[in-house]
Amino acid sequence: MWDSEYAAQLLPAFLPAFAVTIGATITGFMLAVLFGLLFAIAGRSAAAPVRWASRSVVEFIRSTPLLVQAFFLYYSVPMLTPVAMPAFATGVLALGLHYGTYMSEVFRSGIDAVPRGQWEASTALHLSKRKTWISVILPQAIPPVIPVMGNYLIVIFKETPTLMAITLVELLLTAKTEASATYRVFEPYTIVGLLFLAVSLIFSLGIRRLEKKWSFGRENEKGGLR
Amino acid sequence: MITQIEKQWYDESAENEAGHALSPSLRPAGGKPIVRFRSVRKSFGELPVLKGIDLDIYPGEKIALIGPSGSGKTTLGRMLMTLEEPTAGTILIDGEPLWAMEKNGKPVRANEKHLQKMRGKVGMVFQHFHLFPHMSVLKNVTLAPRSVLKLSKEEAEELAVAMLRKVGLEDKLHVYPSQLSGGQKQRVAIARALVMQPKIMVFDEVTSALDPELVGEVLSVIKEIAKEGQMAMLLITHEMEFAREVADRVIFGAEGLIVEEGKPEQIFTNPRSERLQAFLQRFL
Amino acid sequence: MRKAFAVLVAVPMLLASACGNNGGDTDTLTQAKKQGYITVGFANERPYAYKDENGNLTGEAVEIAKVILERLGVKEVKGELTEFTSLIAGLQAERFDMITAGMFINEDRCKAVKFADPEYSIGEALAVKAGNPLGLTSYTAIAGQPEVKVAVMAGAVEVDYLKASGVKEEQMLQVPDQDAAVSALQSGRADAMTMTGPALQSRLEAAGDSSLERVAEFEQPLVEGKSVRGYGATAFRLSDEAFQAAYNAELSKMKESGELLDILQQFGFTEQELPQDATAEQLCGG
Amino acid sequence: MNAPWLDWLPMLLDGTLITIQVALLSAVVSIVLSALAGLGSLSRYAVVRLISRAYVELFRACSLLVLLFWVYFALPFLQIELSKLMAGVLAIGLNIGAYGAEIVRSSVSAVSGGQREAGIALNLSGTQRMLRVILPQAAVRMVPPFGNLMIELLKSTSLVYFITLSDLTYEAMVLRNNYYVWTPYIFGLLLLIYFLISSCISLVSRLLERRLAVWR
Repeated sequence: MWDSEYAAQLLPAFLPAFAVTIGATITGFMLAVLFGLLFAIAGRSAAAPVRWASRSVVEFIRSTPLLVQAFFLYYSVPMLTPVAMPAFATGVLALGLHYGTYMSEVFRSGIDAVPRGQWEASTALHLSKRKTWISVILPQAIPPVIPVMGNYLIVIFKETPTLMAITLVELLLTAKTEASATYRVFEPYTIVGLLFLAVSLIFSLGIRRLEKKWSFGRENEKGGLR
Repeated sequence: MITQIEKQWYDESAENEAGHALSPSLRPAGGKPIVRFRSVRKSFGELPVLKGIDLDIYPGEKIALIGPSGSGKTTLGRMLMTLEEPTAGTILIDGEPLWAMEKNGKPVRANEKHLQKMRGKVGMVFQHFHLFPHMSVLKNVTLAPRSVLKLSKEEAEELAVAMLRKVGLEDKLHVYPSQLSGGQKQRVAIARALVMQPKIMVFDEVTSALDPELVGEVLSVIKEIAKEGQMAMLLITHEMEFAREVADRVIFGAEGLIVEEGKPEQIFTNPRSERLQAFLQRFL
Repeated sequence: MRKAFAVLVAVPMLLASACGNNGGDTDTLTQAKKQGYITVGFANERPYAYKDENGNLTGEAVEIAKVILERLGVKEVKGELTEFTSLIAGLQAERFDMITAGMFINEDRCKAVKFADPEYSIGEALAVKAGNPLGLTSYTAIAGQPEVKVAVMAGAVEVDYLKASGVKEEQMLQVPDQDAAVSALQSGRADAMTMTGPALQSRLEAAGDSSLERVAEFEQPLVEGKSVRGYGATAFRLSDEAFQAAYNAELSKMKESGELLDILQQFGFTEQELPQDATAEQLCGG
Repeated sequence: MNAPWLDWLPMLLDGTLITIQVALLSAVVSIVLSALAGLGSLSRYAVVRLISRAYVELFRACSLLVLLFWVYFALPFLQIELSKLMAGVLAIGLNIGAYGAEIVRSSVSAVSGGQREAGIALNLSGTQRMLRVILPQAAVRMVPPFGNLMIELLKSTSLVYFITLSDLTYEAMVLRNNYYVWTPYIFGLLLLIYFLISSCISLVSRLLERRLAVWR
């Protein structure tokens, strides 16, 4: 049932695919942070229509599956517009948009945690809206939520296999192609399963330690219990 | 870690020889104490909170336990209510050990079943009430009689309504705790504990969390109950006037030890130790 | 499967159903006759085996199988939708009892399944942007232009033919289904797409896109010097000789009576696509 | 030039029914597992706590799609061959159950220690304290995050497309095969249907929370 010699042969085939998975994870994560910030800031903008639009886009994207969003971006957009991005670009865009909505919630809680006074102080110093955000609000809002953002890095990593539906040759698709070529299914899927498990566990342990170190640090700053 | 069970806990007659002899005048007319603390010690990690407590409480006796915060007063009450386990020493209720039990002849650490058997004799009212927010006032008071005393719905409600009338809240039966004032909540908590007819009731600083103007209504309820007599009461409080008026005996504790003990008159008018004098300075 | 969606509730039921249908060694055909139905694996590929607009299972391989099975005493055919690359694994795991997907016969597959005689024989086809700007008329032409990308169905025989013609892995955009191939060509992600003749024809008609065009004078790829004309057939488990023999008998009757051609023509095949008298054994390199 | 919406409805409806069936079955499995592992991680017995913690850590760390593939394609090699529906329900149930267990654990431990102590003071037994005092209050806290989790569950049912279970997503792909030119509209409609079902879930969750929190 388990043939380790065959399993060993598989590893070299998985290496490039693993690189694609990691590449998609990191790029997707960065896009998610970007979109998250945009959604969070738009969600607080003075103009009501902007606020309303951003909130309903976030609500819609959060309530629909990543897989169907990927299909839409990869197969429908080229039929509606001249734009036809390759699988990797479409995939990371789908991840970025989908998890950007989750990031915007994380940033919103971080921004809400910044005391009211900071806004008033910035207005008192008549800093521009942009300056207020960049040098006053965000530097205080983001650090505390970094551990939570780290969790989403793992979540995105675990969601990358969904992108094989739009022909992104990542880990799981490589295992599937391998399995269909040799009719030996057990080894490829078990290896990929263990790989995902190991990376997620290691990542989450790292983040938990970061969380403890970080919260401990912040306690000293503010003295009282977090 | 089996609490360190002293050899002589079987020996009923052993006198309380730890330091402050119990002057006969203080001991009520005969009868065995319903609660005995025998060199009880408690420390949280390295921090010693109680450094050897010897205390007897007699049936129906009203004891006021006063002293600076951090003196271990609340810990004493919580140990009686099985919420904290002593690090050393023994607590006896009706002559039976609370935190130890006998298993084929040998003293061994009490299990949940034994604790459950003993707890029925003890009641407690908390500083922060801890009413069940998702139950109406009536249900708060009838829950234990029905689930623990296995009373029928009617019997439990009858008892509950009577008790709630005693604390002046019979018109709030179907109200949720979130709609009551602090004073009303505490009175419901008292009714809830009383309805189980414990032999001794611990009042753990029950007025400290209340706004000043609500303290009176709670204290008058406790005075009422004290007058009825049969239930022993351990009143952990900072209300000196109230203690003086209600208590049969006042115990002053500090840094985990009983420093002085005596009749309210003697404790409040001519305290012997400077520690107590300094303490009373701040209140009177 | 859609009709009988029995709602199984709670974990114990899950465990109970986990024993799966290991099926005794009785012959699959006799078992199918007893049950009154047989389950076939298909991959949703026009015109071989697919669900039409109102969800009915049809297609060249399915219709032929229905006729033969009817004559063998099996009234009903149920379809088990499976991705093309998992059809053989599914058959072996007894998720279904035969493959009616117009699957090409080749040596590798003969080791895993027992093919009936072929129902049709067709060549490959290629579609490109209108006017064939890159002059792609064969697989070797694709190999000649390394930056050209060709969309091909993952796990299909065309992948092997492309490799045999010198096309490198990076040039191939392996897609999960026919529509993904059309989309790849339309969106310019691929410069060409390759499928079997009838499949390509039906996809181009469905897409109705004048900017796409079928390469008229397409040279069939050569593998070890032989033209790689493909032969599609129904497949059985290796243990089902009796079933295969009975199936072949009925199939050859249909060839003589011309019934086979009628069905094929309904799905866009022509006389050239008839299997003549090729047999599974020959094609398996027996 | 308008799309033949009506022709698509029968198949999309069939797909929706399968999606809802998978979602409901997975929801049952995930809720049972959440309760077991959630309460288990708080139990007095170290062994129970260990098993619950291990289940939560393991199934939160693995990728659902990889788990689904493993359950459907690799398990038969261990003589456990599940149908598409069962494989989907099992994988989704196990994965979502792990997240649910975290919600249960955090909601129960958020109920103030004072409530537990008040229960002890009234001599209620451990089970009585849990059932009558702690759980009713924790339940209200659980509803909103569980509502979101059920939306995550609905979204993950779309992954059964990969094992060709003809749910809403797969039926849409079959439709695309028959109406290729209308692909954008089909996927747009698909997104809309998922959005509608999600909105129903969050509506039910809000109603449930209001009903449970009448005492607040």
